[in-house]
Amino acid sequence: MATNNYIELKNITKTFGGVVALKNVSLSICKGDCFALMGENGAGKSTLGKILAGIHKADSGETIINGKIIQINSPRDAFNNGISMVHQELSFCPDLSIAENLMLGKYPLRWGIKIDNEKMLLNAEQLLKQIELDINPNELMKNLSTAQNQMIQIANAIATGSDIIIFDEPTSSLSEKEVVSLFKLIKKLKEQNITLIYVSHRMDEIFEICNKVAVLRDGEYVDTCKISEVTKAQLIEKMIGRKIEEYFPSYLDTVKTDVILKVENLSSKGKFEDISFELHAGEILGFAGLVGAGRSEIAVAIFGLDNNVTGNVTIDGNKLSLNNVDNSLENGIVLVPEDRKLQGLALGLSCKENFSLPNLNQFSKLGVLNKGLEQEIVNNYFSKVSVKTDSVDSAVENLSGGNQQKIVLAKWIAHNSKLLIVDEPTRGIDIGSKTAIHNIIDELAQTGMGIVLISSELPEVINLSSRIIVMRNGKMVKEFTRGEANQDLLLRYMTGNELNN
Amino acid sequence: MRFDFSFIKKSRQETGLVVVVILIMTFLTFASDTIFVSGEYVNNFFRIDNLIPNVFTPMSWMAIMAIGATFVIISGGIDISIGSVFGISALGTVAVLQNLPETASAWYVIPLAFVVALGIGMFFGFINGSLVVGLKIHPFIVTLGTMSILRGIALVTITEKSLPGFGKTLPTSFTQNFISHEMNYGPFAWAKLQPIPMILMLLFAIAAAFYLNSTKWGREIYAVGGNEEAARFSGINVNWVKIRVFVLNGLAAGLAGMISAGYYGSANTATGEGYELTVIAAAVVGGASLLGGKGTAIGAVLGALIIKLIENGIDILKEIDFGIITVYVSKEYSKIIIGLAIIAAVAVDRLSSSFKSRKKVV
Amino acid sequence: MRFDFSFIKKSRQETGLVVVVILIMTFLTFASDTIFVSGEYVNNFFRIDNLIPNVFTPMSWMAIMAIGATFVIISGGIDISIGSVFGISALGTVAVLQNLPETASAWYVIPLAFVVALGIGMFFGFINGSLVVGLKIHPFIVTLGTMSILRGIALVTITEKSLPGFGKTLPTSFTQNFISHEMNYGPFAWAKLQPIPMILMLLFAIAAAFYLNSTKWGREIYAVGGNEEAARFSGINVNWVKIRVFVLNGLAAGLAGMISAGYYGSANTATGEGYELTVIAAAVVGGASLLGGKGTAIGAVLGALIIKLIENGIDILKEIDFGIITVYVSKEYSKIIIGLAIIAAVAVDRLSSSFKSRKKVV
Amino acid sequence: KKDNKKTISIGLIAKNQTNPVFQAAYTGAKDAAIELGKKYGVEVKINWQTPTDENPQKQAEAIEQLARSGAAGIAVSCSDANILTSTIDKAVGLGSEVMCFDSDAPKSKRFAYFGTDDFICGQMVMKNLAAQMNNKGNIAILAGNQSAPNIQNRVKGILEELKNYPDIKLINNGIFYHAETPEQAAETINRAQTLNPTINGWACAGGWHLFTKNALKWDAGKVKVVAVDALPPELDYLESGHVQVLMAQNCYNWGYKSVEILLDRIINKTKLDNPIIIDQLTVVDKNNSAEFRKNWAKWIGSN
Ligand SMILES: Nc1ncnc2c1ncn2[C@@H]1O[C@H](COP(=O)(O)OP(=O)(O)OP(=O)(O)O)[C@@H](O)[C@H]1O
Ligand SMILES: Nc1ncnc2c1ncn2[C@@H]1O[C@H](COP(=O)(O)OP(=O)(O)OP(=O)(O)O)[C@@H](O)[C@H]1O
Ligand SMILES: [Mg+2]
Ligand SMILES: [Mg+2]
Repeated sequence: MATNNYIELKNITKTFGGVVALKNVSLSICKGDCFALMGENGAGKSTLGKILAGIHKADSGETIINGKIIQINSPRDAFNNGISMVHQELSFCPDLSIAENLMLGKYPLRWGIKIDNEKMLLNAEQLLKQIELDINPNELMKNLSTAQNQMIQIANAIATGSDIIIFDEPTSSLSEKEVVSLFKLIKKLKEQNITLIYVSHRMDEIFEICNKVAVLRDGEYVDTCKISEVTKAQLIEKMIGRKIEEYFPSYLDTVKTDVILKVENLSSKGKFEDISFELHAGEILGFAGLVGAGRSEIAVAIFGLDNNVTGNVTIDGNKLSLNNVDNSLENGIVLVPEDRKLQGLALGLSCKENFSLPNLNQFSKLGVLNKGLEQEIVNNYFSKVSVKTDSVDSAVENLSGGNQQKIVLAKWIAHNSKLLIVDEPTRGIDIGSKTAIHNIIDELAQTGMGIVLISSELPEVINLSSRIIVMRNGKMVKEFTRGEANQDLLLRYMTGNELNN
Repeated sequence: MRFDFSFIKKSRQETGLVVVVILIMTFLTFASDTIFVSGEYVNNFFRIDNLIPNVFTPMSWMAIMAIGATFVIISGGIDISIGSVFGISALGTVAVLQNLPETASAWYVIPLAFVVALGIGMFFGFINGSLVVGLKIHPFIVTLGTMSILRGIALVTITEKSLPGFGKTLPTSFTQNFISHEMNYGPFAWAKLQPIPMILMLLFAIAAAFYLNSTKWGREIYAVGGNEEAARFSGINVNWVKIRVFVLNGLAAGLAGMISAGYYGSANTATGEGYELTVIAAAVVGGASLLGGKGTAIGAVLGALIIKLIENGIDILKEIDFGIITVYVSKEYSKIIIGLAIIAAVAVDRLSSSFKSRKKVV
Repeated sequence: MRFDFSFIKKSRQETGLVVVVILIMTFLTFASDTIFVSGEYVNNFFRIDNLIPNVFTPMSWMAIMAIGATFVIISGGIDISIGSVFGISALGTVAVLQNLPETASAWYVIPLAFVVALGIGMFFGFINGSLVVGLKIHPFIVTLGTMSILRGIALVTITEKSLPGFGKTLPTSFTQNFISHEMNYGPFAWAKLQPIPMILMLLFAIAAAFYLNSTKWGREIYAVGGNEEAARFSGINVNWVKIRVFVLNGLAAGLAGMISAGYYGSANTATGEGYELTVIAAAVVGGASLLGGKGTAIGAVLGALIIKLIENGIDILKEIDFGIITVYVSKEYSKIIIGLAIIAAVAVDRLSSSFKSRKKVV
Repeated sequence: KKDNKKTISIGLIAKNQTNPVFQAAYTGAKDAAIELGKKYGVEVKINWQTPTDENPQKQAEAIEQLARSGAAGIAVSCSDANILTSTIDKAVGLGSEVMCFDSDAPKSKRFAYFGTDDFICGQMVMKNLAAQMNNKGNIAILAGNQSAPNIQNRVKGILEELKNYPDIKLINNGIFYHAETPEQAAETINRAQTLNPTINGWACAGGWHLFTKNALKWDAGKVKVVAVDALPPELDYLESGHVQVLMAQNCYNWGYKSVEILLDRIINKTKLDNPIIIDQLTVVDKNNSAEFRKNWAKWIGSN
């Protein structure tokens, strides 16, 4: 049996300053496995991957590949040992072309110095074909959408011809269409007997493509199971150490009351066109669509940060002046933005400062802050959404993703709003936190707030929303009620295949 | 649970700076000679008639400007035109006040001085900020341009190159009776101290610290520097915050220019040349991060103090006897020592903060 | 399909700069007088004996330094010590060569000059880079410190303040026969052109353009400036790239210092003071972005050319007749004009690139 | 270690540390300290507090620092008289004897000034240039830093004297400023000459451009040049014929005489009838340049 083990990690420990990210973790992976790693936010999955990929160096422990102890001190060492990684955080050079980004650090050379541009393009084209992405490799990276970025990242990892590829939440910014291509690709890789380590919070995926799963909890190894021998509920229990009653809260069909938001003919050139819909108090309106369908742009436009937008937005009977955040905020419109690290939080500032940012007026008089009151409000809301932090004064960057997201939610909930727009509220968030956030959204709806929910996770949209609008290429294509919607139907409208079948 | 500890955490860095100040002062006290002045043997460094006139007073305008620079730096910007703004405010103040009779009333003169100096500073700060925001150009470039433009304006408009012009002088209610007022009474009458610049600096520092720490406008500056996009998505008018920090920086440079003008009773077209770099150095030594989001007013004052103490040390020390070896310090070494000090100060800060373990809460 | 269009895209910006150069030159040609020299009527601006000696030659060292600065800026850094590095390299070159006999052989003198000047430049570049990488301090601060330190070292070591020292002179094989060689033959013998600085600049620009565009070392610089994290994840040794750009920048400043020393046959402790800002301005006008990831060697040369043309223009224009009004241009306005030009150049670039619609590929 | 000789501390503050003329002054002061110290039987200490870059505020700080640490005498070359006046008065109030050299602060309570009269210097530049040009032709003025009052005074002297020569014209817009580094000065004068080929005489308020070698890119003698100061590199131009006349200031004496005047005041309590002691300029041309050059061996050669 032991001879079967292709990758063996023994007693890996890794600390960052005072934080123990991995504690004595040992794992064995066989050649050709598609090996899932699961665990809550901050469990240490990415850290483990990064140690294999040479980005972090373990404090202690050994890595054995194919029976040999190897030292991985840099990403280059990892390449040389046939290991590459698809990173969770997208990272590219925006002003360089796709081809160059794909060849970064491994340029084909002519005469040993000059970069062979032709070969670079050729290689890039082949890679793009492999991942089924039809783009000109000369295009600059900054012109790509998030999903395309993610696909390039995947291409980048397979470009090295590695024997071991680590995927760290590759689907968190992909929509169903790309996920399908990715899975096709993974199947191909499996056929080539390439060993895959697959990190994801999405249960269904794990069950679809992986054959084994290991669970980490708080940096410690918990267990490895064969996928065929485990259930979702068991896995969740291993991950969080307790049972979760229900995955999604049961939605209470509140009676429709007054219209709280009315959007008429909202358009923004190149982003979306002719959007009209209504939202009632206490209702959760879901927006489904492929990545790039224009959902986030609508949210941003309603929030008042789009300077090209035209049309009419009425909130609670008042006409909103467009492209004017102040006016939106005054009218009780708030937005939990899509990208928590870019748009949601200033990572270097404290939890409290981040929380207070849109709420400064609540505890200031003539501009002067009442810090005691601020502390009270912060504590109040942090306990309401159960943010876990030892002090509200520690920098948000020290918090796990789930807790960071809760702070973004908290800061907007505190802002006394009538309309809450949440964009990808649970992206990259573990199941425990996810359930908590779903509960919060649901409770808010019950208090009579109107909620717009944008999510690329179809189960999330379907289970939380009372109505669902499907978008494609910047246009509304279909509206479903809660009863009508199912994953298959939505997907067909999203991809434009509604007439087939 | 409810007590606000943020104060202590924020001031941890300032505590470090205070320790550095104390170390430098102790060193200078031991390293400097005992000299014989006004009939007494005293330590050449540690005596009130060295510290106040040679350290605290001339650091006043530098510290005020460093506070201004800190505003901009916290917001994630940089302003290298402050030397020129300082110069043109000082010139403007003198240009206006020199036309008043020498005996003009303080009630008229002093408010006028403030209005002119702060007005000029804020005006050019506003120009800087508007260009940064309006043209979306990196503030380094914008202020590189305005630095040159403002100096050019001073050269073109002030044909005498140095003010007050021939046969003119500033009202004494502004100079001798205000900014350069000499304390020839009280216990230190013999030392003829001129405390006003120092007092103005302290008042400004307190106001700035309050503004940054305890008002919503201050918080907004940290937010914009911490993450501009997140600030925008929190409904903050980022452009306006950016303009505001430049205006405040201009105000600081204007105030500093006015104090300098009053203290020296004059200004010229070269006044403030090269100050931008010293001022930024003071702000950075005081803990401001050029990446934005970090910095304090008190830190800026301490940064300026450290630089001034080093300069004073170079002036005072001729030779330092280390027991085994004796080092001769010449004024020529000042650039080397100050350069080393800037790097060392920031390096120490960097190292000490990387020792403070990063805590993570799950 | 397979043709590499990236070249055209990259040079789009340079095309813009060339257009600006042509516009300025056309304007100056029309705005300047016709004058009578050496028996002929010629355009005061557009003639070889103005353009080469007053524009291209004195822009040589500035352009070389701007290319060096561009390396650092592309990588996302900044270096404000280059003026000092330039000065100390020039001083070092003169300090070494002045001890050789005036008639020393070129085979010995010229290699020695290169070794000394480039060696000094690269050494201090390496120090800068190592401090930035090793202490993780913002390059602005590090080089603010070394700027002061290097100037101090020059002041302390060169007691004469100006070299060559008393009674000494540089070997003619370095000066008259190399850097300041006068072309008193050929079709332009009458103009006594001194083309060597210009030729060295062109060679350096070509080498730098090749390095940046077509070698992996060059592309690594763009990658580090574009996204440091991505570069690191791709196996690029980011620290080494950062040290490398500072070394290259030092090399450029050293080469520029050597050329200046050879051209003027001397150097002094003030040589290069304040150059850092002009050089950074040239790099930025040439399209380098202080946010990193953008910039080209040819752009830097064009940026330097634009600044030098404006300086030349200020001396040429006395009055510009716009038909309706006549504007009198006084040299006193030069600082204002140059400041405006810097901001305008970058603003035009910014606006023009925001007009090029952002394409998004779906 | 120390004998019981009385120590007199004298502060010397020049404009900057980069210009060799001030190094010569420093040498002069140190020489005077030794020679005159012996004569008076005291130990004279020279405290060199010159800022590295030109900056009147820094000079003011240095004056105050010296005065407050018991300097008996202070000699200063003022970068800006206006700014230094109040500080000089303060130092006098604190009991130091203060004098100016090279650049005066006439409204202050300094008891003496030793140096060139810049206005007269400018006039002499123009007078010599006119003689070289046979009283006719077109001239331009190289004027250095617009903010430096002594340089601008020389420019005024030049312009005043120019009125006496009706056949000499200042070209239109003919005052050329530049940053005071040798390379910038050289670049400026060459550019100006190319663009204004009618210029056949240059009245230079300083000599920065001549601190470099081969700075003047035209044939020797084609354009007449008169400049101020006679540093060794400047003398080369006299010999090559590019420059006709240099107005030499005795910068070694700035230091030497200042110490002498200060000691006389401190020890002998001498009161001056006229506080202004004008140092006569030496007119240096081809004929006496070799001789003048010898001075420099003493002024900066020894160190
Ligand atoms: N560069 C770093 N510096 C400090 N702490 C870090 C760093 N990287 C990770 N950590 C900490 O190590 C622990 C493990 O983090 P890791 O990113 O591996 O979690 P994860 O399981 O991938 O979580 P997620 O599901 O949110 O991606 C966390 O507590 C995290 O804060
Ligand atoms: N800054 C921009 N400038 C121009 N067009 C943009 C910009 N950002 C987005 N777009 C366009 O707007 C469209 C909608 O993008 P949006 O991000 O809103 O989609 P989405 O449905 O929210 O998907 P995602 O899941 O990626 O957020 C895209 O087609 C994109 O090309
Ligand atoms: Mg992770
Ligand atoms: Mg979106």
